[in-house]
Amino acid sequence: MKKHSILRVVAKILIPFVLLFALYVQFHGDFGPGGGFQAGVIFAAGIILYTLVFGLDTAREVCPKRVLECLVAGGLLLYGLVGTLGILLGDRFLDYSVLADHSGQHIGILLVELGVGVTVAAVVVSIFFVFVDRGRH
Amino acid sequence: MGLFNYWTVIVLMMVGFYTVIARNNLIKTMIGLGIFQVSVFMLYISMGKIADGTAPIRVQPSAGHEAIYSNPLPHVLILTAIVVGVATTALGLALIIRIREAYGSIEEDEILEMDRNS
Amino acid sequence: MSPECLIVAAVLLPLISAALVVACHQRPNLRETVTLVSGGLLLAIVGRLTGSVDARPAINLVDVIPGSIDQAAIAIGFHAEPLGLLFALVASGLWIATSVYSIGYMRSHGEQHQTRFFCCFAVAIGAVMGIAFARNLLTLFLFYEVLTLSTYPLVTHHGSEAAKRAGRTYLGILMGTSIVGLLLAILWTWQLAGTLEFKAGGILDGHVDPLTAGLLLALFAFGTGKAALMPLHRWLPAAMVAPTPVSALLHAVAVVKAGVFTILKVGVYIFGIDLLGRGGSSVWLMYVAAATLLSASLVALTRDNLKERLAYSTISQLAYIVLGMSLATKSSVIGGGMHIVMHACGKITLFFCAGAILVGAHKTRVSQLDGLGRKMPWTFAAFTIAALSVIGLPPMGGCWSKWLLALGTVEMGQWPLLAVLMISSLLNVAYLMPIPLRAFFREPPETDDESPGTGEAPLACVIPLCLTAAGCVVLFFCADPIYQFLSSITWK
Amino acid sequence: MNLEQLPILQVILPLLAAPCCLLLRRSRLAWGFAVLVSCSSLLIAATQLHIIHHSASGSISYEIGGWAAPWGIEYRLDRLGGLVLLVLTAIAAVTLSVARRLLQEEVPEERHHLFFATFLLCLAGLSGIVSTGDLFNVFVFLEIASLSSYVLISMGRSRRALVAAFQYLVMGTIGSTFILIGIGLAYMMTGTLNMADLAQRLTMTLDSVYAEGASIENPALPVNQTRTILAAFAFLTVGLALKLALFPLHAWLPNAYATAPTVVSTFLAGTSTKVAYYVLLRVTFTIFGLAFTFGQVGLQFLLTPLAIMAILVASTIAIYQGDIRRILAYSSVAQIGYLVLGLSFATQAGLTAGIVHLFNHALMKSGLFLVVGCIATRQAGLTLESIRGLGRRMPLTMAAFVVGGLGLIGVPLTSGFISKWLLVSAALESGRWLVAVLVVTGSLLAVVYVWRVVEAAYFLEPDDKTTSEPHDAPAGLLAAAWVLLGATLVFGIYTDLPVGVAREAAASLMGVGS
Repeated sequence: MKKHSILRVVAKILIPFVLLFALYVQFHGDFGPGGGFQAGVIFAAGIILYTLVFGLDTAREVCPKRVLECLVAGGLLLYGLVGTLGILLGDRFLDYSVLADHSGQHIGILLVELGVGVTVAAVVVSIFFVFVDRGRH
Repeated sequence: MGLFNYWTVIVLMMVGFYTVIARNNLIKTMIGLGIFQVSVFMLYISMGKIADGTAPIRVQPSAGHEAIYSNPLPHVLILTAIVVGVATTALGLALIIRIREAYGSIEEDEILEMDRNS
Repeated sequence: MSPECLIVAAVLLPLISAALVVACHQRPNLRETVTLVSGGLLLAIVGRLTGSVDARPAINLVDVIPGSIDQAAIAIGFHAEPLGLLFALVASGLWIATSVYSIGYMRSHGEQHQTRFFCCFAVAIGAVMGIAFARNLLTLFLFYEVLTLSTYPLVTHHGSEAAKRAGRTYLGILMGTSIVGLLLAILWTWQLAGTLEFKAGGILDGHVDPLTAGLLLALFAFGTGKAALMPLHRWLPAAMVAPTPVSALLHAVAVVKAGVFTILKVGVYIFGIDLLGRGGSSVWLMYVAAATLLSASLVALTRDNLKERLAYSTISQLAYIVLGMSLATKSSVIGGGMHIVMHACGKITLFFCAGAILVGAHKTRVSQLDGLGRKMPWTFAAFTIAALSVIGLPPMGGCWSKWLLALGTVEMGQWPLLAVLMISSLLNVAYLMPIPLRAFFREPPETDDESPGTGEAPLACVIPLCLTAAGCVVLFFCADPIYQFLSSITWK
Repeated sequence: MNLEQLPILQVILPLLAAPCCLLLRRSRLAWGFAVLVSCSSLLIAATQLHIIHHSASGSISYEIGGWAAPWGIEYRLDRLGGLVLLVLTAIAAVTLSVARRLLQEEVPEERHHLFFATFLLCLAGLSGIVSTGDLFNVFVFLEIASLSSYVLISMGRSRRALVAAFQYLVMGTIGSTFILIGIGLAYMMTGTLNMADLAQRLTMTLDSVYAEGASIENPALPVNQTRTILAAFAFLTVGLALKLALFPLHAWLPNAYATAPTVVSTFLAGTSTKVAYYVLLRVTFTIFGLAFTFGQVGLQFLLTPLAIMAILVASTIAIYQGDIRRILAYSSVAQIGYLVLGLSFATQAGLTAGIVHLFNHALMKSGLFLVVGCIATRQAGLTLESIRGLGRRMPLTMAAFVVGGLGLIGVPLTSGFISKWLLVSAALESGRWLVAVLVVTGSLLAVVYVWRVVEAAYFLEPDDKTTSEPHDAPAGLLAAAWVLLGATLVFGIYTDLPVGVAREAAASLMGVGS
C-alpha cells in the first residue's frame, strides 16, 4: 500500500490524532470515561494503521520486538510497583493514599492506568506483528 | 424493557454455542466462541442499567435533583472479561495458525484423522 | 533385649537380611550364608519370645490413621500372643530348612535370578512375621499385602508365558479379594467397634447382631483369598509353576497359613468365639469349609501332576482350619491352630520330596513314579511319613489336630460334619498313599534304567526333608505342650 | 513489612516475577529467578498455613487498597486454602527446580524465558484463585491460570500438543464463560461479589437485599429460592466441572496431559484440577451453603453417580492405554472422581477424605509425571513396549514409579491408602454401602493399570536384547521425583498434618466449627 499516496497522506495526518486521542483517553480516565485498557487499544490501533500503510519492516523499525517486550513487562511492573509501594510504606497493597498527602489516590490511579495502557498497547501491537509475520513465510 | 435483553442474550449464547459445537472449521469455532462470550458481556452490561439512570459520571448536583446513575460496577467487571476474551481469541487464533502450519489444514476432522493415522 | 524389642527385631531381621542378600549378589556363598545366619537368628529370637508370651508384650510404632471422637487411632503395632507366636515359630523354623533345601535345589537346577529369589524370600518371611505379630487388623493387612507382592516375583520366577499367566491369576485373586473383601471388612469393623485391636474375647461383642456378624465374617473369610476357600482357590494350583522351594515354603507354610491364620485370629480376637458360638453366625462358614474340604480332595484324586495334587490337598487341609474356627468351640479352635503346625510340617515335607524327585529323577507326574522308591529310598520314606501325618494317622502329629477338630464337631452336635471329616480322611488316603506305594512296589519301566541322574537328590535337598519328616513324628509327642500353649487364647 | 502482608505477597510475587523473567531473557538467569520466586512462594504458603492453623479464628483476611470488605476486594485464607496453597507452591517449587533440565529436550533454549514467565503467571493465577475472597477475582485469576496453561501445553514437542491446547482452550473458555454467567446472575440478585457477604445475602429475604421502594413480587422469599440463583448455581457448577475435568466433561484432560511438555504435565496434574476442586468446595459449601446445595438442589444425586462413573470408567479406559502418560492422565480423571465423591457425601468425614485426597493425589500424580519426565530424558518412547526391562536400566527411577503407583492403588503406608481409608469409612459411616464397594473396586482397577506398567518395566524382556548398564535419570531430576514421592510415603505414615488440617477445614466448611 506504500504506493497509494492518498492513503499515505491521510494516514500521516490521522495517526498523530489517533495517538493524541489515545493519550487523552489515558489521562482523562480518572475524570471521565476512559482508562488504560481503552487508551492502550487506541494507541495500538494507531500503530497498526501505520503498519498497514507502510509495511511491517518499517513498523518494526519504529517498534522493535525487543522494545515491545520491554514495554509489556515494564507496564506490568509499573502497575505492580505502584501497588507494592503501598506495602513498602507500611500500608496495604494498592493503597495509594500513602503516596502523597492529598492527591495520593489521584497519583496512584494515574500511574497504575499508565502501566495498564503501556502493557495493553504493547501486547496488542505484538500480537498483530506476530500474526502478520507468520503469514509471510 | 421487560425481559427483552435476556432473550437477546440467550439467542446470542445459543448461536455461539451451536457454532462451537457444530462447526468443524477451527476459525468458525473461534467465531462461535466469540459470540458466546459477547452474549455474557451483554448480560452484564444490561444488568447494570437502571431505569432513567445516566452514565456513571459525577455531575454537579443541581438543587433538589439527585441524579440517578447506572451501576458502573458491571461495566468495570466486564471490561476485564473483555480483555480476557481478547486474549483468548488471540491465543486461539495463534494456535490455529500453528496448527495450520503443522497439519496443513484447519478442519478438525481432517486433523483428527491425521493424528489417528500417524 | 526386652520382649517388645524382640518382636520388632523379628519383623525387621528378615527385611535387613533381604537388603544384605542384594548387597552380596556378586558372591553367592556369602549371600547364602546371610540367609542361613538370619534364619538361625530369627528362630532364636522367636524362641526367646515364647518365654515372655504370658505377659502379652505389645508395642505401637507409629499412628497411621489419626483417631476421631468415635474411633481410636490406628497404629502400626505388634504384640506377641500364643497363636501368632506358634505361627512365627513354625515359619522361622521351616525357613531354615527351606533355605538349606533351596540352596541345593537352585544350584543343582541352575536357576536364574537367584539373588532376586533369596531377597524376595526373605521379604516374604518378614511379612509373615509381621502378620504373626500384628497387633491390629491394619498392621495385619499391611503385611498381608507385602506378602502378596513379595511372592509375585517368586511365583513368576521362570518368566515364561505360563508363569506370567499364573502370576496374574495369583496377584489378581489375592489382591482383588483383599482389597474388595478384607479392606472393606476391616473398615466396617472399625465403624462398628471403633477399634481394630486384637483383644482376647473379641471386640465386636455387643456391637453387632448375628446377621451383621455373619455378613462381616463372610467378608473376612472370602476377603482372605490366601485361605483358598472355594471358589477363590484357583490361585493356589496356578502358583505351582513356581520353583519347588517356593511352593514348599510359601504355598504350604507361609502364604496359605497366613490366610488361615488371619481367619483364625479374626475369629478369636475380633469376633470372639463366644459371639460366633452364641449367634450361629458362622454356621454357613462350616458348610462352605466342608464343601471345600470334600471337593478339593476329590479334585486332588484326579490330578496326575504331583505338585498340583499336593496343591489341592493343601486347599482341602486349609478348609480344616477354617472349619475349626467356624465351629467356635475351644477344642476346635485349638485344633485349628494346631493344624497349622501339623499340616505345615507334613506338607512342606511332601513338597520337598516332590522337588527332590524333580531334581533327582526329573519326574513331575504321579504316573511316572513307578519303582522310583528303590532309587530314592530316603525321599520316599519321608514322603510316606508326611503323607501319614497329613492323613491324620498316629503316630504322626496330624492325628491330634484332626482329633480335636472331630471333638469340636461332636461338641457342637454337627454330626454331618463329623462324617465329612471322616470321608475326607479316607480321600486323603486315596490320593496320597498311591504315590509311595507306586514308588516302592511297582516295577520301574524298562527304558528309564539308562537315563542318567536317577539317584537321590543332592544332600542339601535330602537332609531338610528327612528333618521335617522326623518333625512330623516328634510333633506327635509334643501335642500336649502345644495344646497348653494355645489354650490361653480362648480365655477372655 | 510484616506478616500481615503475606496473603497479597503470595499472589503478586509470582505475578510481578513473570515480567521480570521476560526481561531477563537468558535461560539460566530466568530459571534461577523463577526457582527463587517459587521457593519464596513455598515459604510464604508454609508460614501462612502455620499462622492460620494456630490462630483462633482459623483464617486470615487482607483488604486490598485498604477498602473494607464488602466494597473492596478482600483476600481471605482459611485452613483449606492454606493447605491447597502449600501443596500448590511445593509442587511449583519442585517442578521449577528441575524444569531447565526437562526443557532441554522439549523447548528450544531461546524460548525458555517465555516458558518461565508463563509458568510463573500460571502459578500466580492459581495462587490468586485460592487466596481471594472475591468471586469475580476468582474468575480473573482462573482465566490467568487457564490462558497460561493453554500456552504451556501448546509448547509440547509434537504437533498434537497444538490440537490438545486448542481443544482445552475451547472447552476451558466455555467453562469459564459459564462461571462468568453464574457470577453475574448471583451478583444480579445480591449486589455483592464478596464470598462471605454473598453467602449471607443469599439466605436473606428479597426485600431486605433490595433497595427500599423496589417493586418485588414476593418480598418474603429468600434470595436463594429464586430461579435466578438456581440458574447461577447451575452455571457455576457446570463451569467448574469442566475446569475440574469431572466425568463426562473430562475430554480435554488426557490429550492435554499426554502431549504437554512433561514439566507442564507435572505441574498441572498436581495443581490445576485441584484448585478447581477448591473453588467447587468454596461455591458449594461456603457460598451457597450446605442446606442449599444438598438440601434444596440435591447436588449429591448428580455428583455421586458421576464421581463413581469417573472412577470406574476412567480407570477402565486407563487399563487399555498404551502410553504411560495417557494411563496417568486417565488415572487423574478417576482420582478426580474420588475427590468429588468425598464432596458429594456432604458429611464432615467425606469432606475430610476429599481434602486429604486432594493433598495426597497432588503429590503422587506430580511425582509420577516427574518420573515420566525422568524416563523421557533417557529414551524417546513412553509406550508400554518401549519401557520393557526399564526396571533394570533405570532402577531408581522405576522404583519411584512403583512407589507412586502403590499410592494410586492405595496400599498401606502410602498416603493414597489414608485418603481411600477415610473415603471408604466416610461412605460406611453414612451407610453408603454400594458406594464403598464401588470405591474399593476402583482401587482394583488401579491395581490393573499400575501393574501393566510395573510388569512391563520389571518382568518383560525388551525386544532388542542390548541390555545396557544401569543408567538412571540425572541425579537432580531423580531427587526431585523422590522428594515428591517420598513425601507420599511420609504422609502415609505421619498423617497429622494433612488429616489434622483437613478435618478442621472440613469442620469449618460444614459450619460446625472446630
